[in-house]
Amino acid sequence: MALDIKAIRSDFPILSRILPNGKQLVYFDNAATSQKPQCVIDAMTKYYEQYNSNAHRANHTLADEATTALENAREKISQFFGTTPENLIYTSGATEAINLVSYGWARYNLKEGDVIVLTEMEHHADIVPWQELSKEKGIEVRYVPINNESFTLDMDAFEIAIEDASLVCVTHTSNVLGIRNPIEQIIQMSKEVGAHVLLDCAQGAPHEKINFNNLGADFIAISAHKMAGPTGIGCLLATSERISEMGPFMTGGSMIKTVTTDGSTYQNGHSMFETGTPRIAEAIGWGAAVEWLSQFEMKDIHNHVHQIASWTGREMNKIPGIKIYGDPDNKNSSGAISFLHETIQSQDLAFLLDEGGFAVRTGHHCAQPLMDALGVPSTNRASFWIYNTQEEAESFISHLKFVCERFV
Amino acid sequence: MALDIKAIRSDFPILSRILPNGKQLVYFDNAATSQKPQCVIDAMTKYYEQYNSNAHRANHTLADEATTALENAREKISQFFGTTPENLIYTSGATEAINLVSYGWARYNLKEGDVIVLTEMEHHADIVPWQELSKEKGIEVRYVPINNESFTLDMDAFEIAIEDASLVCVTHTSNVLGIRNPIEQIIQMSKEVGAHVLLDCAQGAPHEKINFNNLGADFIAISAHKMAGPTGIGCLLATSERISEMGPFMTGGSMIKTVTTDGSTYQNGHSMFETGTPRIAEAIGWGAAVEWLSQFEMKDIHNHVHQIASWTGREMNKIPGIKIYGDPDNKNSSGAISFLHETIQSQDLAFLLDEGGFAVRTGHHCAQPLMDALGVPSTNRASFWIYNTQEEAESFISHLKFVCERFV
Amino acid sequence: MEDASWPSHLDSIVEEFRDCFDSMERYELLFEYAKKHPSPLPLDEWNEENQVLGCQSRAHVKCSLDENGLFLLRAGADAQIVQGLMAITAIAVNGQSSTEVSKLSPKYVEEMGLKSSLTPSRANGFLNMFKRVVSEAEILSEV
Amino acid sequence: MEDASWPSHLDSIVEEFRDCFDSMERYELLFEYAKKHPSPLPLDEWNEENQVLGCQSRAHVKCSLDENGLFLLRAGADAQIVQGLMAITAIAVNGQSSTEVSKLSPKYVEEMGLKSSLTPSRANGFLNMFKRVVSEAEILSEV
Ligand SMILES: Cc1ncc(COP(=O)(O)O)c(C=O)c1O
Ligand SMILES: Cc1ncc(COP(=O)(O)O)c(C=O)c1O
Repeated sequence: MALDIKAIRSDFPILSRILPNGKQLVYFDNAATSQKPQCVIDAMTKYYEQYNSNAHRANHTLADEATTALENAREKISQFFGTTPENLIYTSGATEAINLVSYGWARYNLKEGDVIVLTEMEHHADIVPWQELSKEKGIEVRYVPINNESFTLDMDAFEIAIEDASLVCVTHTSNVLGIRNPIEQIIQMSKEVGAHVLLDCAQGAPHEKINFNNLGADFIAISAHKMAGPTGIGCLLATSERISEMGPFMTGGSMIKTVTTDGSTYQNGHSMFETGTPRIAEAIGWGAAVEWLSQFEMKDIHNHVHQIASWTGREMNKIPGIKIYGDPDNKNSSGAISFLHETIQSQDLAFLLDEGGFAVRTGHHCAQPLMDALGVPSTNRASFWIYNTQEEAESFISHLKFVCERFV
Repeated sequence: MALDIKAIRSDFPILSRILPNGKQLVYFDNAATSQKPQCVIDAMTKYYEQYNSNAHRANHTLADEATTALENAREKISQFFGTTPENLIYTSGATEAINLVSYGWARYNLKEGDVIVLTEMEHHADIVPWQELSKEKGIEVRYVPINNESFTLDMDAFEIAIEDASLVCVTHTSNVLGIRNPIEQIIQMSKEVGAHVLLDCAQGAPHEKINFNNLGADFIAISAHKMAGPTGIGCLLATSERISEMGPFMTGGSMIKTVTTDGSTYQNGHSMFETGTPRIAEAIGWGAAVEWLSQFEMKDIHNHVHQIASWTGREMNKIPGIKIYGDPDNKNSSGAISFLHETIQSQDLAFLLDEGGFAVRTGHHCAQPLMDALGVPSTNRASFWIYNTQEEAESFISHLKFVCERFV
Repeated sequence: MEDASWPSHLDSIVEEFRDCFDSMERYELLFEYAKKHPSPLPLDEWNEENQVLGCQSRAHVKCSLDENGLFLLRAGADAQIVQGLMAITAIAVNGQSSTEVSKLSPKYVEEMGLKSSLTPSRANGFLNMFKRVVSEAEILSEV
Repeated sequence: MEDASWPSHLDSIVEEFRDCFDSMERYELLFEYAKKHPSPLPLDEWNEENQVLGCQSRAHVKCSLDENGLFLLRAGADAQIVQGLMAITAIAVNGQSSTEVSKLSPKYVEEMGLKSSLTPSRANGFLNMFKRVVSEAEILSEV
């Protein structure tokens, strides 16, 4: 079903922003963070204005309301991801979710000589925690290369790499290339060799319905802020089996059963990993975001983004000097288009686009090993989401053409 | 200077809340979390409505605005705490701040047989991380007892406990008793024996101006949500010397200098400990909160709270059956009053107070070792802040009297 | 009370609560019921097995069949509000068949004007106790 | 330009930028200045020591005194916008006394209509380069 983009845009106050230079904002930096609909902002404001209170052990009305809202959010969010509240652990984002797997699961379950398989297209969040663990415990880390023509994972190399692996950590979708990995196949192949799978769905979740229970991955890391939710929250989805193998990570209040000066006992299940005052407003905001998203089919969002991205990619390819890294025409691509101009340096190009009101990201995108594999220091990246329009893409292309003609 | 409480109250939309039972809210659960003034809520709303963007490596206008706001907040908050941005590490709250000291400093600098000194009145957040470290590294944890008459730390026992200690972790102010510890003396004594000091200022920061550079502590943990700021953010203040001794804790984007498949190098200083997308809205909200608080002298806030608390404590002592744990008449007390009725069970009492519109907390307050020391399973706790009034205290006392007469 | 979802012998109690002048009076009445619990569980029978988790205060529930094969709920809680609710629940279920008990809804609590005891996040734990009673009744009815 | 905080020989350049029709024309002009940098730092002299940190792209600055003991700024950056700004800065400072250079403010950049290059959080790093020039001038003036 076609989305009513005009109505959707009216939910996002920021989209009518006029920049200081007088230009209308065109927001093409969605892979970095998405904008938030009014209902998400309002849900948090309402919490702070009407029932802000610390949650849990609720013996007064406000605490009861806050706790109920917090738990309802967990219910909604876990349901959105095709699982139950027991399998969702709130974190500050995908980065903390991956660190939680590293500290709370791998640290207790992997030993010297075990193998963790990553890919060259991982975000630093899915690389550095494993390098640290590798140093600490003598675990081997392997990187599956990408094919520099198709920008896809080398699945033959993948097959070899996972042979004796304990854990396979793969990004669902590359934040740089927009390439969606064959995660179903990756999970199946990994399971066949007895390896557990962690999917980094920071980029996947805003573009595709993630059904945790159906996918069969052991862990999934997600950030709220890339999918219409607020900053400061995300989650780790984990199977009950893996949760039962986990040990404490951050400790303190709430995650305990008993504390004495002789020692402490901990809550079971996901509660063991959530300590301190919860991210109450953030959880409520994220709950509102998944509710807002639930109005739509993720497929429709994907199709909409794909249309804009594939058109934009094709037009960009016609501009002399522009090279695209990725395959925006691929119907599975998230629509993130990384590109470079052969003579206009990426940062200069970013400035010249910004002058036109176009917000694109520029840099290594926290994926330096991928930059190394591509042989470039950085890229410009335009990325689209539900509220972007064909008209925005057209004005982007015409501005980009203009810049490329004038500044070579 | 006397505060204009009426004007202050008008900054807090929640204070005019009428509860479902028709009663006007009287919020006496400030030690759990404070309410937020409109300007804090507005600052976050404005961020989301006008310039939401991922921060750092800013090459477009929105990212520039968001980054500038984020850094301005860090500047304001660190200044409020008498230190510089380089000495402030954002965390999700005091709990994560203490875990950061445990993982990022103690893990790299303490060894088997080293001694950590805690007190019996610590919050679980300042106990469990040390128990875990103790198990992992064979570190000895000692608990300084409290005097059950005065409810203060046994400083003679403290002196003995710290003799060969490496780290002394003490709460600035007890969340249960309201007792403020002699932190200046504690720091001095600890320094004399060569021990480092971590202060848990979750309760201290809302009641007293914390000047990190003057105090001489090595680490200070703070939560924003207890001092007019939003949920989901707090910080660790750390001296440059201690920061230079720290190693990585959570890893991923932003905290790195270079990442290759062969290994990574990290940022220096506080940047090494902040990874992933920052808590942007939260930092901006907290910045607005300290700006709001800066209108007042913390001394005036303390005096105001002290007046209400000491009056309330004296009146409660007159009610037959009520016993107070703490010393609200002490001019240093934070004003948190823990109490129990000899026959009305604490949870029943909480319900009966809630029926009157009074929000008080009930339970072990994440301080089970203190409960053990006091010989009680839980307490009721009323805690006050800047916007509470003598009238609220009076209506609380009259409702409490009524309940105690009727339900014995 | 047409659509009553509780045993009719509770009607007069529900009525009694509804007629209370205000919530304070209602709680007073509840405290009285707590004192006259028809089948309290004595302290020395409180153990880990019959403890209801998720309650902030201690609460214990023991369900069995009496000599006539009918349901018998014995309960003990240190909070009087919880104990009062359990007393009324005992009045509701004692002497009923397990099958009937397994179908009981906690609607009478709402009708009594004590709805706030039913929100799941309230730490008073009555809802957990109630759920335990119903699920034990289910098990007993299958025997 | 009464209150000018830059050497008067920059006036015509500032004027030239101010007269631009729009920001695109201004950037075009800046690219031209980048190409005709009076004292560029050749690539083979780029090293860690003269690299300016905090820039997203690479940028290098080398300050020294010329044979007359006057200031000489040589700079290289892979971003043309940064290199253009450095070219104009070189025009401003070359041949001045170090003491004068150490007092320079980046106001001319603002006046040229390129204020957005001056926000500290912008990753383009011009501000970092400018600060480095001023602090090296301070050191050189003390020799
Ligand atoms: C003394 C003390 N320390 C630590 C904490 C933990 O703070 P947070 O839950 O915000 O991490 C609290 C608050 O609950 C506290 O009162
Ligand atoms: C693929 C991928 N993984 C992980 C992350 C880290 O997410 P966050 O910064 O929200 O923790 C990001 C986003 O920056 C990402 O794109």
